[in-house]
Amino acid sequence: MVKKDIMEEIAKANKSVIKGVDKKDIEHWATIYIMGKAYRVPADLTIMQAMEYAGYKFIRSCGCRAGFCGACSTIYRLKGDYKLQTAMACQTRVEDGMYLVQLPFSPAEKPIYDIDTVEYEENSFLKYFPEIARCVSCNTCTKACPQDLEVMDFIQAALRGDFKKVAELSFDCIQCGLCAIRCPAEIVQYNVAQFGRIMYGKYGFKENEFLEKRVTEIKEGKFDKEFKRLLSLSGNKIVDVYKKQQATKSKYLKKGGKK
Amino acid sequence: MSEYKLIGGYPEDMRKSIEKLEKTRDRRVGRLPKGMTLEEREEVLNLCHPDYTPGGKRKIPIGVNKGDTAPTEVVELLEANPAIDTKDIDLSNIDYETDILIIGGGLTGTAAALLANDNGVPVEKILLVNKLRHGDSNSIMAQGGTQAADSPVDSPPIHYLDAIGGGHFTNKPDVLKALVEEAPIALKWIVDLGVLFDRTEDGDFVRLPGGGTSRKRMHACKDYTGLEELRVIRDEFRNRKIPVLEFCPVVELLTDSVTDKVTGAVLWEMETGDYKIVRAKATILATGGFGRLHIRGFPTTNHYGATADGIVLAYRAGAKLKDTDTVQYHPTGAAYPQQIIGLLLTEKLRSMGAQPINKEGEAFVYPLEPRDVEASRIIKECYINDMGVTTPTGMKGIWLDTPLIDIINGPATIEKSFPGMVRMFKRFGIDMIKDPVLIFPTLHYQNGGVETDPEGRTNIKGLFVAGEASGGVHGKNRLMGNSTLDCIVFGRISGKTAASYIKGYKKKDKISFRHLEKYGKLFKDAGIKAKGRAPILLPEYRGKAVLERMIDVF
Amino acid sequence: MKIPYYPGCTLKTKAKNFERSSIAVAEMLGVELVELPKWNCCGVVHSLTSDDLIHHLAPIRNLVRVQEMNEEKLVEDEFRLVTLCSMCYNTLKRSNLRFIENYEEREKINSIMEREEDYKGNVKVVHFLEILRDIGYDKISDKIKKPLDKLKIAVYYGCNLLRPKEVGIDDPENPDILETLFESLGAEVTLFPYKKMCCGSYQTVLDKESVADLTYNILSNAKEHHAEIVVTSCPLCAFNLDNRQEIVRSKHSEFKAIPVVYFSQLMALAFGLNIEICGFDSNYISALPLLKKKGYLKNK
Amino acid sequence: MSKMIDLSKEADEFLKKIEELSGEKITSCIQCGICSGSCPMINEMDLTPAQIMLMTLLGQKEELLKSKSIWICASCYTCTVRCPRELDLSKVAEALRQVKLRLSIDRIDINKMDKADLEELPPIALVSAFRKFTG
Repeated sequence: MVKKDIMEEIAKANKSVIKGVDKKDIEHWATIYIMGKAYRVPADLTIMQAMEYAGYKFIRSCGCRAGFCGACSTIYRLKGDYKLQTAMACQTRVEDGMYLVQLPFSPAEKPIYDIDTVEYEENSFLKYFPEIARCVSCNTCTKACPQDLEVMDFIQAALRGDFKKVAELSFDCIQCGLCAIRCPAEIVQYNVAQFGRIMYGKYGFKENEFLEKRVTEIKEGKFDKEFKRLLSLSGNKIVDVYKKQQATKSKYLKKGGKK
Repeated sequence: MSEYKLIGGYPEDMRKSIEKLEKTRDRRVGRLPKGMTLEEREEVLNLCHPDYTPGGKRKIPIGVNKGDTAPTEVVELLEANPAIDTKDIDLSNIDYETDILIIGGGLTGTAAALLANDNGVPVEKILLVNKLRHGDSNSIMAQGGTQAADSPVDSPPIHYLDAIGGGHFTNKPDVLKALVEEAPIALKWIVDLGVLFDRTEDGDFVRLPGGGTSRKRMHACKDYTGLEELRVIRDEFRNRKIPVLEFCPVVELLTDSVTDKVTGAVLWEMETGDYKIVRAKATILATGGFGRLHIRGFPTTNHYGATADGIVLAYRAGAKLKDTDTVQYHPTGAAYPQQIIGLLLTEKLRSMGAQPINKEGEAFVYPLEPRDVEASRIIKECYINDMGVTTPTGMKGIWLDTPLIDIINGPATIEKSFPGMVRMFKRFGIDMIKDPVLIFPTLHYQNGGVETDPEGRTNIKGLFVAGEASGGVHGKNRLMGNSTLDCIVFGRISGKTAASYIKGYKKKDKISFRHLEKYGKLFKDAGIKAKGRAPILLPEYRGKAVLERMIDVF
Repeated sequence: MKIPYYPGCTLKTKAKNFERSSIAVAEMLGVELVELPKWNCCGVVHSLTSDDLIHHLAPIRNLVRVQEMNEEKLVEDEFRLVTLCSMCYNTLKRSNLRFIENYEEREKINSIMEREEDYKGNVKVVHFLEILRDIGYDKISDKIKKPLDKLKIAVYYGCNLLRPKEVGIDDPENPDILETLFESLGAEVTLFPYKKMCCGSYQTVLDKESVADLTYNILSNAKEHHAEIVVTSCPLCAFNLDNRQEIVRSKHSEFKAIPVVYFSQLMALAFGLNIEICGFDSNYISALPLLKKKGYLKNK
Repeated sequence: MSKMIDLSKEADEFLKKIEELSGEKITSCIQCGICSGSCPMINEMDLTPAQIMLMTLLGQKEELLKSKSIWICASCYTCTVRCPRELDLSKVAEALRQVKLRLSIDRIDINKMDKADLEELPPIALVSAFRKFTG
């Protein structure tokens, strides 16, 4: 009896997240303008939730709903402010007086390269992305980045062929395209960054000896016997082996952790 | 905007609880509650796990798995009418002829396409279709890492045991063996493609433990592991110019009228409403999971399109499902603020020292129990022991003491290892470096799915399934870091299997809706009426008020 | 002495030997060139229209970095910014002068830069050759291990070191800063009437043929006056005079290649620095055969 | 008494525009020809620098914008240093280029550039060329 109540309680607490917000539960309101049209929406929602509350059903401009995929790029202005701001709709709370529109797509062709033959050298960026030489260091890209990345700095690093810096500065890029849309030099920053990261990942490190060795061992069948044994164990026997292995945990997991 | 006063993002009563937690923090460093025995685990699962507690499930009334139980939300989809009316569709007009049709463009589908190409299928004979954009998937949201037993103190058999124990010994042994054995090979593949895993100063991989692992074998890319893996293999996919269709979900499979083989699919162009017919020699289903069904009323970590399409499509075509009764609830979803409820807070936080703490500031559970056990224990603490923290919207949650991570690993570790998480909380006024964050279990993963063999084959010829849509490899519970691994390993394997399958392909099969006729008959025989339509493709979040005033103009 | 140093993109890519040898030479003379912790493209080439402020953001941002370096005590009260590349020098200096003089425009730039600290107009852009002049040629002579007395050197200025007048490091029509430097290193500096004639600059992108014609004229002029090697301070001049000899030779079969190197490379040689630091292996036309013939590489 | 040249309204506007963009008082040119004599690129040019000055003065927009010379000027500032009226011809050439570039008519198509050139050229060549040849 008690147990079933738990699940009901949980479902009740989560209702608004799952089924959409019910008007009668709302105390605080905000007025937002979606493509110029005013909507009164609950003030505690994200832009995405507010648009759904208003009656929009997304096909585009909605992906992971958690800030990872870059689908819900949004640009907006606030009342009385000339500044054009950018946001991910799923990660930004509405504000009263927000004028907004979503950017469903960022048109950009990705250059094609063969990662096995491309040269890992300073001018490689310029070979595939010559337009980066047009960067005027205006920093608009950095200001546009909803992830707060130093976009201009990684484009500048690309210009001087610094793969490591491009990779590090651009790592959190979710490829939403807001920088590329704002860039006066018409650079597609996220493609430049992708190229830089891949090259750095592929050529910036020496082969991992442990991984190489393990792959060889597997191909040579080193673990076949052990697998055969494990797969033949049934019932309690496999449970015992598992317990024994779990008991070794502390020995292998402890070291190196605490400071 | 909100009227209650917030201090560092939290209302006053939650602040008071944080103060209690801060008082106990020093004595908690380096001292963890003991891990549970298998018996204790069993007990708490039965008491509090949504899968084990009564309700929420039904028997599947028709089809291959008739009599098996599954969440009500899933069974409802299996009992639904097809999303299309077959009369609207002209099968004599084929829009795309291809060798391999891949449904779903997450890690699995993308890897499958690359391996199919590597194994001799020309790019123009592959077609990848996506419901949303190529890459919109649960893969891209994976944070914690990818398991692979590559360290000298580890081995694939050790990995095997960890996973089978975590899955309560219900995993399909041969499939699991393939997963762990291929893991280092898959890891090498993505490293060679350019994935930037976290490295130590001397260039070796950083390897972390995860819940239920007995060795450190988690390979992470900060807290953007899935994003990094996906964008790298997708870039390779794009470099090879493999054909891809976006916003074109499959709404029905096509089968040969005699052999029942899967021979293609009907696509629905979401933006134009047009249908497209694909004929394919082999079809790889990589449609992911079902988080957006909000099973048992839980919020979810999943992406917008995670609506169980794959299970529905495959089941109607006669494919056998496995372990559909188990759902993975991730122990640590965000419980506050309201805007991000349900979103994932990676297990890596606990791998690196964060502890679950109750409202009185006390630790009550070993932080790295297998996920289902950890989740159940958190639910118990909130709803049976009444030691949860209540939020202004009436949710209950447990603190995850994140500042411990910096105390244990040195300053700036959180910022460096969890930039995505820090950023997310910062957007809502919370500093997880200084303050704990509130968590509650969230619907995370479809443990079961379409049953496959170690090669990605199903009981239906021409239909291959891999990734979250498949069932068997994780049994009834999946360990952290085994999902991205599953996607990459079985994505690769299914691509390869499909490529060799079409080599022996001689006669041209027909495309038909014969499986729908058969499925329809099952309803009749069982004396039940189909309700609603499936696949649903997208969840519905428009409020009640909006839906009530909607006028159906189309 | 620590001085903020601006490298520029080409010194990190195609002209690494210029940077490496210059830093080493500076060190020998007690000067530490401290690279700006963060820098962007200098904005080359200087934008010449009156209303085009956006192209001055790049140079001004770099000048703000000098202010920051002083605030962060990376240098002590040192507002000079040293460059090696002549083009960066010209661009940074001209923008600087424009915005030092024009307060209103500077405020506009500051407001567009928004997130940056304001540029206060207190930085002075200098070329490394000016630093060398300030150190004094006597002191430079003191460091010589291998006098360059066996070499006949033509010094090439190009445009950006000298023109326009207000940014030139020397008399735009009759410069002698490079001559003096190389004479103090013991070299025989040949007459070179074309030493300040344009090499064609960025036209090399659009029209390599006509740049090759200019290269032919300039280098032939140097050779007529018996030069064996040409020195320069600009990576673009260096590219045009050095790499474009390939086209010159295809057009003029009688033309014999002549090495073109950075002034710092020969300074490093004269100071007896390691041959790797001199970086002769990365010039297009190698100077090594000449240097070997003259006995500079014996002790390797 | 000299005859006044009566410029059409368009020609006058063009002259004013170039004077504004360049910041140079073109009417003060005395047509001495030192600029043409100093120009290192003169062999490649269809209009000499002195002609450019005169034609700008006369507002001959079309001919000027069609000419090769405005693109061939390499901004070497030799004429600038030597002009007896201290006019900066490089600024005039830049203004003329800008008139065209601001209409989105680029001199160079970056997309069509040779990959081998892109690898060989120093970044500084590309940066400056794109500044001068693209808008």
